[in-house]
Amino acid sequence: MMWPFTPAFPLQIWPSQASVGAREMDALFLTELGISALMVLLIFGCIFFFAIKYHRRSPNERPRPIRGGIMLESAWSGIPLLVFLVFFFWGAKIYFANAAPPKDAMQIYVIGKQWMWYVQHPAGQREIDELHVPAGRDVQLILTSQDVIHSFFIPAFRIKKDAVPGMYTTEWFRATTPGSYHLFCAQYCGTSHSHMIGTVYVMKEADYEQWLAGARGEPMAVAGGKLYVRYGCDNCHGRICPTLSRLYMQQVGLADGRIVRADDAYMRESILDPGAKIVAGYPNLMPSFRGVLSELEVLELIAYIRSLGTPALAGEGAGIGAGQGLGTAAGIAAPDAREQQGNQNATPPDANPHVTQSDRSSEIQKREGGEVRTQ
Amino acid sequence: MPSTSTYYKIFALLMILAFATTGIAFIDLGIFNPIVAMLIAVTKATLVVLFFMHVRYQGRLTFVFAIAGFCWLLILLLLISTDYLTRGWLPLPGAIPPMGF
Amino acid sequence: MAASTEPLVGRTPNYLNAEHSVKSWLLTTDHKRIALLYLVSITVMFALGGIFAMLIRIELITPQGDLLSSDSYNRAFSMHGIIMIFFFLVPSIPATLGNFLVPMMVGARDLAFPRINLLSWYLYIAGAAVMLYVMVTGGVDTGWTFYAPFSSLFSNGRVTLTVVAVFIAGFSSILTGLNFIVTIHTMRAPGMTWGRLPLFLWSHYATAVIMVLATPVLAVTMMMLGLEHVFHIGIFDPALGGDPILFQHLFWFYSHPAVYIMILPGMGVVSELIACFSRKRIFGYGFVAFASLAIAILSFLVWGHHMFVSGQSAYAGMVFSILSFLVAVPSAIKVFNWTATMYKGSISYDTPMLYALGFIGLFTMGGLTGMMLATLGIDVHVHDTYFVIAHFHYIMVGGAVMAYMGGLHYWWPKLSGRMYPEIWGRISATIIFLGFNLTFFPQFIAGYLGMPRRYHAYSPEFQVYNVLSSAGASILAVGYLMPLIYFFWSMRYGPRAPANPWGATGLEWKTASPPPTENFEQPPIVLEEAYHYSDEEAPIA
Amino acid sequence: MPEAAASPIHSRMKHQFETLAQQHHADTLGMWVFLGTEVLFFGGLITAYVLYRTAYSAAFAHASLTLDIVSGTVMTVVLLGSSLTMAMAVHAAHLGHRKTLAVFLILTIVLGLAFLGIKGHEYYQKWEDHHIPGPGFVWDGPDARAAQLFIYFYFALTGLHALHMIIGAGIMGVLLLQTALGRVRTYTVEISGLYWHFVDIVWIFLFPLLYLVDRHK
Repeated sequence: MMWPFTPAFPLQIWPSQASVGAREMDALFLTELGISALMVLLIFGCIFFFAIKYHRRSPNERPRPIRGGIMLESAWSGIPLLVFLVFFFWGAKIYFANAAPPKDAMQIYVIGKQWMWYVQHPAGQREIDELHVPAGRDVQLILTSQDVIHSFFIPAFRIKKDAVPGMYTTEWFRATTPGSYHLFCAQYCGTSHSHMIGTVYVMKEADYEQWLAGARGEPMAVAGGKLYVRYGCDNCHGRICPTLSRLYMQQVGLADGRIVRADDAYMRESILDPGAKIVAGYPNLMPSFRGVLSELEVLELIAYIRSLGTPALAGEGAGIGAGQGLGTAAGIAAPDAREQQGNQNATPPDANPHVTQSDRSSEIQKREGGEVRTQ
Repeated sequence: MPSTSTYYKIFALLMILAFATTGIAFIDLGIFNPIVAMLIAVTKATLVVLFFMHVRYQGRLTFVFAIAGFCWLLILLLLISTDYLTRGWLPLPGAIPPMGF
Repeated sequence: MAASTEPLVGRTPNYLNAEHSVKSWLLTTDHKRIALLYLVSITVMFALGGIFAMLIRIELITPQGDLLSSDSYNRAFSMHGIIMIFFFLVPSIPATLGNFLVPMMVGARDLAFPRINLLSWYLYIAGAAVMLYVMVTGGVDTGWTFYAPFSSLFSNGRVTLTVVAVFIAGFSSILTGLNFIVTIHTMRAPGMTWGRLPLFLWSHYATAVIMVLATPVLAVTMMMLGLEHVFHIGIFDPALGGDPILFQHLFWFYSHPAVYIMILPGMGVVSELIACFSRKRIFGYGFVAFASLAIAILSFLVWGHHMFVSGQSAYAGMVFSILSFLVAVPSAIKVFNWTATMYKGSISYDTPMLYALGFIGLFTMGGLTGMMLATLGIDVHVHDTYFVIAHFHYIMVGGAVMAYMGGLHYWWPKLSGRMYPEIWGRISATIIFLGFNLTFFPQFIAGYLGMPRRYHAYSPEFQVYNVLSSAGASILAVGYLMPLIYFFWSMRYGPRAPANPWGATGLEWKTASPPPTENFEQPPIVLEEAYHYSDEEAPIA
Repeated sequence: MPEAAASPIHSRMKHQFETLAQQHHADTLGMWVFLGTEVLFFGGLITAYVLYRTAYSAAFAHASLTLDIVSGTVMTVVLLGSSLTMAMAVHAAHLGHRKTLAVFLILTIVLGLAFLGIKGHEYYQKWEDHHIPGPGFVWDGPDARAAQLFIYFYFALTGLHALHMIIGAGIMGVLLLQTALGRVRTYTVEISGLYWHFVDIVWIFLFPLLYLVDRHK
């Protein structure tokens, strides 16, 4: 009988380090490992030493009790606490760097589905259980799930993020070393959870360009434009419903007086639950597309709306109605007047990154988006 | 033990507060509507706990046990809102969950 | 019990021989008998959970997943988790040793509510029966964490009944906690002030607080989940506007404190063992006592560290991370004080002490890896990998189960009136320690390499560590079987135990082994502090 | 009063206690600990409700308007009244006035049942209006999904509360029986009273949370 155990030598004891973040995390981990090893040695050493040195020699021994000293107690609570604080700040620094992707990162959409990873590049390339990325560039993944919670885990990059149904989460990395790496689903998701795995290919820039050229597919904005026509969205939008032109990242005044930013989450909600946030001055006419559109189609529609442009004069004041409290009248209700009114309000502090970022992505997609509109 | 007249007085107070809470709900106080409603509810609950449930007439231990549950509920509410209140804070293009507020 | 104390066929009347009918056991309100009922039932559940663990370990010897189907594997680890957590670890020390000892240590005849104590056991049995029914009718595949929307809308296992079982078992745990709190508050013997309470009682008090205040949240969450599973209407389904992450918040609001329900009683046991076998008062008694309460309170503030990659806000992650570091401080205080207690002690290596020393070492390792998991940046990588599995097994098995075994050996003479064979005890303690480390240490490495948990098939480079782990698990199983055998043996053939075989302090040792039904011949009066092994006093350290 | 000479009915001391005072202390404390558990039992659900209400404030406000504020207020008054009668019953038990105790127990039960009756009528209205969460849910407002969540919480919270009311009424019934048989014990009444007041307090919070979300609109 064949013994199925064929260990891979040399034995792997450390995961490959293939991203900038991986190096930073390993440094922190090694530090904590070192301190922990010292602590374990100290405790085990004391136990062994005391156990031998103070071994009971006669059954009638009565050692004198020692009351604890406040100094000693403070020392061994205070010193660990200080060490912990250092670890906390160090860890938080890495975590926040991890949580906020650079503004100019290239974006790739990932949809988890029992039991596969569907990867969609904005320019149209589609992959299943594979992810091709260039080395040396920041890549942001935008994750969602079609059914249950999954988790997109690339050990070589030391990143992991849950893909949660009904919301978009994100993670990013800058791969350093070309090669192929594991991709796992880390959140238990049912029967074939352990088969929801794949490969991440980190490629040299030139190879990546070649791959891009070879992989076929329709750009997301184009696909979204087709959906837009197929579902008859153009019958109403721009006529009796708010226009979608230059809507992306616009401040929108709602019927109930609130003001929201037309980001991806807002668009997703407005497609699936149109009644949830109604634009001021418009009737609640739109049917829900929940169950009609797949997660991918929603993303494509959002990509299409992005390709229709972001607010003009974005740098100075993207927000119409923002900060007005009663911003309904000046909001999206009067889109044609937007350019003139655009700079009347201060920009919200966090508006700029969005605008810059989405300007870039709309640049990529402008060509194809334009074609769709003329169909 | 309180006398019966104390009970009647407390009951009258509770009645006033009950009608007050309904009445105030029809006045537009903006964000203060739920706050006022909750303050009145806490007042009513305190009256019931102190007088009807005799906490006022018992030792400190009973008092601690009476409020422990509410304190723990506050922990739950407070820490859970650290998530929901801050979900939209980080400017993440395309990654803002719908449940944040 | 006013009647004669005359020897009855060479034996004094005690709680074991007071009555013999089945009814006298099943309807007993004697806390000692209920403790034994619990002991038998949780041992059965431990064995069941262990069988599932062995299935998992055998499956994982090869990477291909060729022994069990994916679905069976998922059911195996789910049943292992649910049975071990809700039906073994949560009731383990409190419901057996705690039930037996809390009244005796405070110097009372029974718990404050003996009938509620019996009800708690029946609730446990009802929950366990439902769980067994689930097991024989196909099992459940949600994992013990029941994450929505998988468990509520997608799972094909018996979710509803499992949720009912956990709900019922939760109430059993609440009633135990309620009984402990009231007993420790109101039934202490004259002279038993809070400052004289054995640390076992301090830690059980802290445990009871968690049981009473955390478990109801689990109960209501399970209820919501069950309703959502049955009617497909609920509050966690994103398609209906719900937030699946809310389930995780509510679930961990119970389940993180629940970790301390499992470990705090173990800390109490270890405090007793270290003091007894070093013949010394616990170093920094007050600090250890208050560390228990601090852990109980802080444990409620840290649940979000299970959710660093879940989509929870990064700011919430920061709050939960720093609070998690804070809860590590009282645990560290305990470890240092136990170690310091041994300094200039009179140390003997009886079996319970071996378990206690093993506990300190393994708990230290579990705690330090917990510190790594509380670090935001590191958790992102190791979350949901075998690193986490190894970490919590170091706490749960290396901590809680080691303490449970140590406590069982220490108080076995009191429970049964017989001594176990000391040499076999030491051998099995050593085997368990070695087997445990061989089982779980390789999982740290596999986890850091990136092997995700709950994987039925895995990548071949992890195989070395899985083979080591499975080998260790079989050694561990032998280690656990040995006490089972010699405890049974000792009930009939073991030498009779004196009232105080270890020369320990504490009220439970001042009465006969096994104790009479009323615990004490005379209501005890306490005149000295806990762990009063010597009248002399050394200068303050 | 004809029964002025009566004395409080003492509990039989259970074997595990040394004194009656110790037993009473333990019983009272036990009930308070149990109520602490109950606070978090409702608390988990209320937390979820508060979060969703903040997330879907407009829809929840709208859905809340479909609840009948008159019946809500009446229920509050009825329940507060039952708290008063309960307090009076405990008072009578301490004085050993058996007849007064019986009368107040009956009043408490009647008020409790009245509350449940109104609640039942509300549920029936919801059934008539097809406001039952599930496939048959009909909603003419803008955000049916969030409205359904609100109605779900309405049923979950008030249903759980009504369950506690039914248990409470059952306990009162047993007490009444014991009073009639002359076997009622003062501390049993006192502790049952704590439970009854607690159920009342839950409603004190549920009423503004559910019925008064945004009435002024």
